[in-house]
Amino acid sequence: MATQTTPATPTAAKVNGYGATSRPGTGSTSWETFSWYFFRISGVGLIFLALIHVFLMHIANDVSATSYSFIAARYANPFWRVYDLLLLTLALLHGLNGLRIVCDDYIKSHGARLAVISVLFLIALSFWLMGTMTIITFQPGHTLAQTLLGLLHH
Amino acid sequence: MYRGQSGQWSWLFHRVTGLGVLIFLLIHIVDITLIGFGPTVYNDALQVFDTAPFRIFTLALIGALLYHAFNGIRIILVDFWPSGYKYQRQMFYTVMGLTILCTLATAFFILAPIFGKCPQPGYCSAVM
Amino acid sequence: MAAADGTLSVQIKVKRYQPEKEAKPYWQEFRVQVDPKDRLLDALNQIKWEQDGTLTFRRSCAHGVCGSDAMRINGRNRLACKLLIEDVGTRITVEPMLGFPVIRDLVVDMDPFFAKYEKIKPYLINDEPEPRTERRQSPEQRERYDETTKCILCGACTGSCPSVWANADWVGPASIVNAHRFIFDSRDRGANERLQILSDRNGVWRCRTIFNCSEACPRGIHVTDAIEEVKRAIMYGSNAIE
Amino acid sequence: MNYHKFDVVIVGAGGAGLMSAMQLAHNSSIAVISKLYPTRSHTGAAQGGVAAALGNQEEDHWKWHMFDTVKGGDYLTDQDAAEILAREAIDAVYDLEHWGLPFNRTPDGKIDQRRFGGHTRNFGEGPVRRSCYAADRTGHMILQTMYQQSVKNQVNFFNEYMMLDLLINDGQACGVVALCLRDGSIHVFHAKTIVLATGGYGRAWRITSNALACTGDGMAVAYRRGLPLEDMEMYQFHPTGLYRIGILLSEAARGEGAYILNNEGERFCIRYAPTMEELAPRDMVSRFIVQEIAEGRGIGGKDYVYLSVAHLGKEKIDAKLPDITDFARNYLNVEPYYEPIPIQPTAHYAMGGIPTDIEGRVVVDEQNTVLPGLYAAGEVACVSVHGANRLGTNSLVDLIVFGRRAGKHIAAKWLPEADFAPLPANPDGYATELVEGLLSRANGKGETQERIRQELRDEMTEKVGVVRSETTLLAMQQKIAELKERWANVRLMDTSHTFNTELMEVIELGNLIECAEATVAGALARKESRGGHYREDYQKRDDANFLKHTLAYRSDTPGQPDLRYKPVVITEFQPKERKY
Ligand SMILES: Cc1cc2nc3c(=O)[nH]c(=O)nc-3n(C[C@H](O)[C@H](O)[C@H](O)COP(=O)(O)OP(=O)(O)OC[C@H]3O[C@@H](n4cnc5c(N)ncnc54)[C@H](O)[C@@H]3O)c2cc1C
Ligand code: HEM
Ligand code: SF4
Ligand code: F3S
Ligand code: FES
Repeated sequence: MATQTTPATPTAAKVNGYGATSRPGTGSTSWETFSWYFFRISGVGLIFLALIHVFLMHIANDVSATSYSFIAARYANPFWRVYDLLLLTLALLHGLNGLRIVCDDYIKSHGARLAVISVLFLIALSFWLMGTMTIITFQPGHTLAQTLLGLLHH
Repeated sequence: MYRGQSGQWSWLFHRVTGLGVLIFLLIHIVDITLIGFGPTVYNDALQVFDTAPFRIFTLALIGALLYHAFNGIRIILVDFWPSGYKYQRQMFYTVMGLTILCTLATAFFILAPIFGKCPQPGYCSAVM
Repeated sequence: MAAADGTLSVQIKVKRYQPEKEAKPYWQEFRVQVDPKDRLLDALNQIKWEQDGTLTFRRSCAHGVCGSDAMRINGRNRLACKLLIEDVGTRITVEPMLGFPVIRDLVVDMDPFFAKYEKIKPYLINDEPEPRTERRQSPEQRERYDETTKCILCGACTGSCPSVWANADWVGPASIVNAHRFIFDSRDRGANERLQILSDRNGVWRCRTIFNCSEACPRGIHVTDAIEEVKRAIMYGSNAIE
Repeated sequence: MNYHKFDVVIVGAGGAGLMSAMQLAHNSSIAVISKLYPTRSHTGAAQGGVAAALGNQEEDHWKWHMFDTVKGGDYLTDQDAAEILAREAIDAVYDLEHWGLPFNRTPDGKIDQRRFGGHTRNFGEGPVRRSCYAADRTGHMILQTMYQQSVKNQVNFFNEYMMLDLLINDGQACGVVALCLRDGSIHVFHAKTIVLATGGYGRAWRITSNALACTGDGMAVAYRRGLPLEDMEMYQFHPTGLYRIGILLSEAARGEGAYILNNEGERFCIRYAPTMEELAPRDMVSRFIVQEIAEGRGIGGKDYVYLSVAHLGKEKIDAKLPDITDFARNYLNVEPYYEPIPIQPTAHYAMGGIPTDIEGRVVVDEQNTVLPGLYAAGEVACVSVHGANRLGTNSLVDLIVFGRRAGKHIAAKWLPEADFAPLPANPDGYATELVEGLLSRANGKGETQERIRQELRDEMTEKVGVVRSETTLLAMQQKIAELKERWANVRLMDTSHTFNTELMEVIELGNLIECAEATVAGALARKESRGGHYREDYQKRDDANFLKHTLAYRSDTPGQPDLRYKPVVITEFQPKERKY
């Protein structure tokens, strides 16, 4: 910017910028703004989570090796449980949020959109519960039922 | 069909790959849940992934995920890097290049067992 | 095929819609003999004047500054008056823009487009007392929003955007370009109101950086960039604006 | 028939129409009718700038501006109007700035100004920086800014409504009749006040810088209703239109030092105007070009010459003349860095039009009797501030100054005392008959519009172009009588009521013929050369006989309107020979 000489009039003061009160910050709090942000943040997270996951499960090891015992060995380390839980959560939220956007685009009727999006929410919740249960409760040598029963005994 | 250029294609692929990966994710959650039914159920179920069609399917999934991930970075760059929009086309080509490259590399590992080869030491199943 | 006098025989295929005659759109082919340096608009006029007076399209300035004749030419939104025959070839397909209701042939209803434009308060907002002479603005501040002042509201960007086709309620790129023009004007005080409007469901976030808009804009406005700047203004607040 | 009632109906949404709307938006019921969406109006095409003696760059005074306007108009300018133009331009430009117009700026944040042909310091001493501009799209920015303000003020727009008729009853204007293009319906707008702001009629010529919509509708409608048209023979041809298509290459090119060359590569302007060379006034340079072409020195023996900017260097071309290079590249595939640009004079601006007083009120005779309720502003009007030749950048000033004045006068003086005059019986009679008549002739036998259009444009270019003479004008007068008759029997191909643009074009063509009629008659009677009107057979200006305004009234004889004359208002500057 060309160097400004001292403003001669109050109007000239505007040349350099805005009056102190004229343009307050605009941080918007709307849901769509958040959703948009969330895509980016979860996306960045997923690059690491999903790609490392894929690398480990399909390249470093072949699928044929992904047996019960392999999982048991892996889940002996709680780190992988946390890892998988994070991956599951972010991928589900990111992916279903994506599906929500797609529905928002193509479903014209307000009612139908609401219905579909509610269903999506339910799907997200049940799949998340399903996955979480497996990740948290998996105990080598025990079936899910046994583990749950065991939990009840305690 | 509107004759859009790289941007339109990148968006379409991004959407399709995102939805594709999502479907796989849902299936995947179901199949890992099987582990709660004991080793036999799980190991038997997982056998299908070791078949040729499922290996190809897996490769497609990984290709899709790779594209979606790389293009996701491209989108994020366009959003946050003020000059990003100028290079969107070049970035799209880079994304495509990287996707193809990485998918080919992955293909080697994933498809080799179909031909009885086993790049990863020690883990390969004896029978297809 | 160039004729002896240098003219070309050109085939123009037009997607026609004549609501008083036919309920459905249909294709019709015309053949005209034109100079390669004629505009596509000249060729359309020639058809209208010499062959078929019912061929309907809008036009006025004939040199790309009024925004009347945005239409889909060989699959892309362009202004018929900015396109020379020699640059589009001898087989040309012309359709109305997507994403707008069609009134007749190539004429689309622009009212919803202008209604969406009005939604983003496209006028200078500043209640401070007016100085006797001009409000001051440095050349750099002026430059900040120069590009988006070029918009002629032709709708080519909006009609090229898949997000718009999917969702007619979305404000679309043209409105955001015009919001940008004011948000980044140092004299304006309405940025907050506009950013508020643009951060909701039908605001900027529906733009999925598809770039068709930027490629379509006959004024060479980097539409996607303008939209991204508005997104960043919502994210970072006034810092991004200055 | 659909009926609407408003205090004020403004016809035309270009710079002039919207500027008057702005004065009225707050306090009365107004409607703006436009046959185009407002932002499509031709004001958007103006590039150069808008003149106002702000003195931001160097000393300037509105009186100097007034002098330049009078002299530029070859002393046919009404000097009371020129004074107002020059004085009020300043405030009007500030108004635009306050509404947000993005003018280019000086380093200290004021409106930047640049030079333009004919604008001088201290009564002709040298060029002055007077033209306020917004890059190379000043008109576009004016139009956009005013439309934005109209949105803000929630002005009622009737877009794509074409005015067909003007209603006058009890000696007062009381309404207009318009065709809604969308569905072909006829609408009567009953009003206390009508403002005509429908722009020019450049489309009467083949090579023109004007939009296809510039068909003189307002002039023709008024003319048919018995109102006079003033100084129609004063039509400006801009010397540098792109060859064949007429798109304007701004005067800025020559300002920056561009050459005009003939087929021998000669800068022939030097031969005609040794001191001003290419920068002689528009009317003169156009004449030089026509002369060269007539003497066989057009390029390749054809009807064009070259404008060359190559010697200016890429840098200067890019910095100063981006629009010109764009047009040349886009439309002629010429690369101005290396190649000369084919140009020819292009029909550009109507100095004449519907006569008004300095408040924008339409006047109907030599005594300047006002027709109550009717106003006109912009290119459609003749105040007469441009006299026989308009200076560059003075038209935009005309729009904003007289558009504003008309609006203010209506709000402050006219509306408080005005009442609705009753509509005449059968108000839509003429319009309905016109439309239904044309539609009913569809599909029958007979001529379609095209030949008539072409003959009008070609013959006007040939016979009523830059240079005229008794012979050409007489021939054209006959031609017009013939075209009128043929037009009356024209056949449409399109019978539809939905967006029937053929119907619109045929009506426009009829309007162009009316305008051409007044132009030719005025030119034929004016046996002198002055400003834009150059007669081969009377090459000198003749103040003794023709320092007066022509008023053409439509008569029953096609091609031959009744002519009357009224004096020029001279307040300060006595006519002198126009030398630059
Ligand atoms: C290429 C070019 C460049 C120019 N550059 C400059 C310049 O740099 N500086 C300068 O001062 N001047 C310039 N001029 C001249 C100036 O732009 C025009 O004279 C001026 O814009 C006319 O404005 P207006 O408001 O009178 O009419 P317009 O802007 O032509 O508007 C006419 C309006 O009337 C409406 N209308 C017309 N007929 C009807 C009808 N029958 N019913 C309903 N509505 C109707 C139209 O829809 C439109 O809204 C230039 C002109 C051209 C052609
Ligand atoms: C690997 C890293 C990933 C990154 C960097 C990433 C990035 C992104 C980004 C930035 C978007 C927003 C696109 C936009 O706003 O235009 C997005 C959308 C989407 N993502 Fe991902 N994502 C990743 C993984 C995933 C996964 C694992 C899934 C599936 C479960 C997924 C499914 C989707 C879907 C369905 C959309 C919506 C597509 C659309 O709106 O067109 N993404 N992704
Ligand atoms: S941004 Fe460009 S394409 Fe969009 S309306 Fe404006 S001028 Fe037309
Ligand atoms: S095409 Fe559409 S999605 Fe955004 S970048 Fe352009 S507005
Ligand atoms: S006719 Fe004006 S933009 Fe094409």
